Amino acid sequence: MIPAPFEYAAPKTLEEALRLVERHGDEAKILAGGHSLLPLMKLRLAQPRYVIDIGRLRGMSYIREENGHIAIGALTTHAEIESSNLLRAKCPLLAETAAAIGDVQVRNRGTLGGNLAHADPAADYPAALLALDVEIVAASTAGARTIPVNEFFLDMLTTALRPGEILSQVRVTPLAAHTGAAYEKLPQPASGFAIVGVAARLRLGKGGKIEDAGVGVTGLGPKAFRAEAVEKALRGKKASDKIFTDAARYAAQGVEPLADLHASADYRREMASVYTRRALKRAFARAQGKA
Amino acid sequence: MKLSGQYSLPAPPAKVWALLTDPGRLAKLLPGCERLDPEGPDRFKAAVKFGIAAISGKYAGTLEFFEKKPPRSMRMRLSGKGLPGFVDGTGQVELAEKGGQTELRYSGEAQVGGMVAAVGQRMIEGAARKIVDEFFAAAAEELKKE
Amino acid sequence: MSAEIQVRVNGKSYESQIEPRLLLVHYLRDVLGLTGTHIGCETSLCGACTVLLDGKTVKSCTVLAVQASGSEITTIEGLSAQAPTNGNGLHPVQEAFWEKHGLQCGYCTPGMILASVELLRANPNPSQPEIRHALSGNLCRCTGYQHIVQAVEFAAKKMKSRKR
Amino acid sequence: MPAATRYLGKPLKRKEDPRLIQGLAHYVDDIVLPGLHHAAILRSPYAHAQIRSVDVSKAQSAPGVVLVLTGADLRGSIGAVPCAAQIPDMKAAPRPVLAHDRVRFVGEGVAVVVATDRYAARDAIDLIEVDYEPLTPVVDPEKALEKGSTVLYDGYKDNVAYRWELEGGDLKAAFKKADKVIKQRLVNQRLIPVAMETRGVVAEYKPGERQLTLWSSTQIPHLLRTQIASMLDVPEHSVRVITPEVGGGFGSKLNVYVEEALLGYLAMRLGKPVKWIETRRENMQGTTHGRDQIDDVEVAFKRDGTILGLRIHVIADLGAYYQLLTPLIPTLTGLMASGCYKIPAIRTEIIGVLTNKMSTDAYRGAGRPEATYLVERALDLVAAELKNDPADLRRKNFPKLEDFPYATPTGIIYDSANYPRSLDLALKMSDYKKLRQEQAKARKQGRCVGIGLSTYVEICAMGPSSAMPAGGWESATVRIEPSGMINILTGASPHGQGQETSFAQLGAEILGLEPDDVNVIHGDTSIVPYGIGTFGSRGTAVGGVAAYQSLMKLREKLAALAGFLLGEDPSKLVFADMKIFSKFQPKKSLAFGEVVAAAYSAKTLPPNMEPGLDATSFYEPKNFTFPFGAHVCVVEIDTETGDVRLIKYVAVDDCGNVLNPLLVEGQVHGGIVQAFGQAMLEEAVYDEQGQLITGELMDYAIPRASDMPWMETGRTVTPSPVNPLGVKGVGEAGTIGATPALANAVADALAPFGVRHVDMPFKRERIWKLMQKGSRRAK
Repeated sequence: MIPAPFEYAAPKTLEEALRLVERHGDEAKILAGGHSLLPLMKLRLAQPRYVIDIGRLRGMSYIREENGHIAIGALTTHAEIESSNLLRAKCPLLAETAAAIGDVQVRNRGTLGGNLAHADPAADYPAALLALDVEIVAASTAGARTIPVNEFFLDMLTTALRPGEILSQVRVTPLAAHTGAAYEKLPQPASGFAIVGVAARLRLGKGGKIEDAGVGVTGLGPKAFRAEAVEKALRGKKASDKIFTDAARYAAQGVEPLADLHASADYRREMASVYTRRALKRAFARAQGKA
Repeated sequence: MKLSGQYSLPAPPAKVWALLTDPGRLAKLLPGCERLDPEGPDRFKAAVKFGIAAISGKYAGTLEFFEKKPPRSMRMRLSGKGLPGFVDGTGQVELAEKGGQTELRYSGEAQVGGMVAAVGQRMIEGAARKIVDEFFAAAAEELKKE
Repeated sequence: MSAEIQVRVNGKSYESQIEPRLLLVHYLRDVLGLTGTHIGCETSLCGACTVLLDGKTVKSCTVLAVQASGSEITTIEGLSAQAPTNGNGLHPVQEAFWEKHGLQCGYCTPGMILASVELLRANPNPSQPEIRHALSGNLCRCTGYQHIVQAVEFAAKKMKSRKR
Repeated sequence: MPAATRYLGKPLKRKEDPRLIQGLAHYVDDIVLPGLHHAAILRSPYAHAQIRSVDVSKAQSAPGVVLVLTGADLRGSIGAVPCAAQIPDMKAAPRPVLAHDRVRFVGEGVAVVVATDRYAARDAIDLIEVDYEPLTPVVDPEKALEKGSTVLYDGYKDNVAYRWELEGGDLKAAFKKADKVIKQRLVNQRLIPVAMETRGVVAEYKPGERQLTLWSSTQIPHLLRTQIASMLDVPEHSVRVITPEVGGGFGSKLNVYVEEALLGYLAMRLGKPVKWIETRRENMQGTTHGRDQIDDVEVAFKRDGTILGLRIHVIADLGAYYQLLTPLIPTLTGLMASGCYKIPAIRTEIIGVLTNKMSTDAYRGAGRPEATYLVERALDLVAAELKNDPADLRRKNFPKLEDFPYATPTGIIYDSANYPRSLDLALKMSDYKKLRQEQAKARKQGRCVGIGLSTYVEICAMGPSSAMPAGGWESATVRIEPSGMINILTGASPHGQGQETSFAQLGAEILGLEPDDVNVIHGDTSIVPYGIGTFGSRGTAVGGVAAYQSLMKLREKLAALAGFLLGEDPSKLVFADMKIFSKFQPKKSLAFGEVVAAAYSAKTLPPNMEPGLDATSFYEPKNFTFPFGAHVCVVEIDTETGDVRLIKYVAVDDCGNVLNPLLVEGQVHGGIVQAFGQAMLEEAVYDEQGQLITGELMDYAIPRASDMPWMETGRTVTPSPVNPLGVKGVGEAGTIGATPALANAVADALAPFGVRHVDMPFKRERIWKLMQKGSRRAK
């Protein structure tokens, strides 16, 4: 498998990259780690005329605390997120989700930004980012804007990034006290992508009351989404196995599940409930300081 | 692959029918359509750029209408091929009037082959649905303008 | 269109003019003649093409050679220079695969060995489930994996005793 | 096997490993020749279509392109793919090297491009325009048999390739006598072999010498040479086939492929060396597939558990064309339908069907896993029906020890066995009784646990020539070089099995040397005497015996010479420690090298002795060998998702005497995991239009390290009386024994849900649906 020919540019600064992206429009594709784009190019399903390699941009790979949130640079690899002490301490869900992606080699190379911009409907990160309600920063020659993650994934392989924009950063709010989160995934046996993946975040108040809940679901439909019906069914309730089971039933509400040779729509829908419950239970245990 | 669905369009069936069978206007509404040239009665040569995001390819093919019963129903046959593979499909479109508007139902079956079929399996149906949705959304817009 | 790259592979520097679309695995194999790195699946699933890029394992079928410019690459041919050997020119992980019959047709072996090297660097004392998990990006159709798992355990022991 | 065991039976490290672990070995794609060109092949995206026209003009003028040829261009220039299987009244289904009028499966070659580099060849493929007229694809083998189905070949009235029957014993009487009959339909799904190295060919033609050399990733260099010579219509001695390192085969490289002939043709036509390396996608589409049978089984039995008869109806999906052994493979299912049981009457009917898919052919076990699967599932169905323990039911139906050699009603003779012994050991190693107790406990807790058992026999050491299309013997030459170093040249060409080591052990043992003194050469038709190949677990059991015979011939000659030089009776000489000495007067001794030197200097030879030390043998086995064993495993199913987890595996195998237990263990492990693949993960899926939708490893799952638990292996030793080494072969045993054990475990786990049988692969959704249905019924 060999990609079709293309013209290649490796800008050294973000500004330079943005100018190139602006100039070439949809004839150009942005290359970060390459683990979403290159497979498509090798299959020749994608044949961009220009490839703009942003992998060499300095200062776009970092995980740091600033202004009360954790900022993650778009070029940060899955492996860096998986092993980040800062994330493990303040937002272990992201580290856990990163560890669920592909395999060691893929995690060493694939980047957060590339993964999100590609918006594969079965990618792992989106579930966690939706559950965490993060913000995504898009840079352009006109400056940067932030996009709430809930408005970021528009459809299959389609995001709210506009032509000329480069995803530059993800901003995560550290988990509040008495909060637990977990990612549970049913992997496709060959590729490891999520048939269903559910990330759940629960904040507990006094007496085990659920004060806040965030549930992100991936793999089920054409885009990852926030399972608001599940969240609604949880908020204000006292946590229990029963409430998790009941709430999890809404995991696929309003979504027309995808179907393929690995899982029918019905099975995906059922598994969305099963995995939502599992994620909720584990998030709850963690919120209580267990597990 | 089987696809079916229904849409409400803001015009009576006669107007919808006129739109659907007018190659000039169709070409503008079909997502990615670069050319739609008549090749005979109810038969058109098409050049279309299909796809979503990074996965897209150019297809050349034909579009044919048959068993036309204006303004109620018709069948169509679509075939196209390009580097990522080929698509061969037939479909049925039915129009019904409802309060001055049109209820359109469609159903169809398509054979998708080549690279797209082998690796894009997970996405094909979603992509097809998306293209159809976009088409009818554009058609609704167009009808509103009239 | 062509691009210029500079890489250090197994301790040796190279400068090449290449097509930007040239895959790293083809660069290593066809341009540099380092054919120990194999191509198995081409979809970054099987791990046969695993090399160390700046010390980390990557699947070289899914990296453009231009992306590797400026980097340090280790392939199976250069592995033994990376660790104290027993005087037989073998890295302890290579020795362990030999000792424990961790290979049959040998095609997946270079990638499997490099993945094991990275595992042992990150986790010098892995449990069997940890080994199986860490090698899940490397497919082997011959061995049934059990002797590979034993080889990694054996290498771990060996590397510990050598450090002492 | 010789009584002394200095090296034989010892777990020696492999001699082939140092090059493999250092990246110094050479597979086909590692071969570079001056002026090397590259070929790429345009393949049909249609399962069934008429080719109206092919336009190569743009491709021809693309940069770097040297030659573009279509099927029409090649018509008449290259013979069709050979099929060695002859079944009476079989329809012909020859595959042309490139399709010229009709394509019959997705992936069939339509045109070839030769360019100066890989990338240019690939680019030019996209510039070829083919006008296809789609035809109705024939995908489902049962529908292919229906009246009115589209027919793949003009001139045939249906898609039946052949009908084959085998009956032994009085089946009518058996079914009449039976207390009960159980019927079950079993699907043995289509698999893709997925050797980690795809196929590849390099061809070079030297016009001066009129020599065509083919480097190919094959299991059968000599057969390939003969067939390629015939396809290209050149004398056999002008073709040389070399198999460099081969990255796995599993039967998929036991064939003659269109690309091998095509590359030979291109090299001759261009006078340039040409390379073609299969992409993984091409490999999934166009290298032979395995299994693909629908088996309807009826088993007749008595209330006490005695099996009386089996009636088997097989629909075998052969694909669109015949490869080398395509039609033959299903018949092995009929031959082995007795399993390791005394079943008085068996009838097997096979319908081979042509469909618009890639050909099926040998895949690890080739017909025997299907047989074992259906017999072992049948036994478990009977056990479940009678509420018998599956182990007891099996024991009841084993032939007695004194029945051996045991003749089955299917017409073959099992050489030697002790089935109860291997079963007992497997039950003991797995603590079977305790497993059953734990299972009962788990079930009470609502957990879904299953225990699976299989006792199997398989047919190896293929085989007597009377039973093999191209002969069943094997050859070996042993050459003792003047320095005393040994070369064993074997006709069997291994690809991972480790014969460079085990044959060296054999040579060292027989001649009293070190294994490092013995070198094994294989896979070059210009160097090695004609051989049949490495498949059917015959490498050691046939190839090894040929080597043994040659070694013994030279040992005899050396003994005669040493006896002459020492003045000692040759029969009293011992070969050990690199010396040849008198058993009773050890001082009468010569260094091995001295005797060898004497044979070459030829100054003092006994009368009538020829100089030199070189012996060739062709070993013809008098029968197959029949390894056997017993496997036990435990699975647990996640009741919410249907996910099946294998949690325990115990395998006891008996492959007769063993040259190197390390190698045997490796074969068993690999075999079990390949069976796990079939049971749990793998299935070649064609959609209704004949598109292969498991066309990459992104969609076709093969087992990973993390899928497997620890496997415990045990061994019993029942030497084969068939050959002097007493060996039986072990390449396929794991796969044959494990598939039914895993299937039986899953059926056992699902029994509380009212499930009697479930077809492989045990994908989560399939299991989950059955559990849903079962729970609803229970409510």
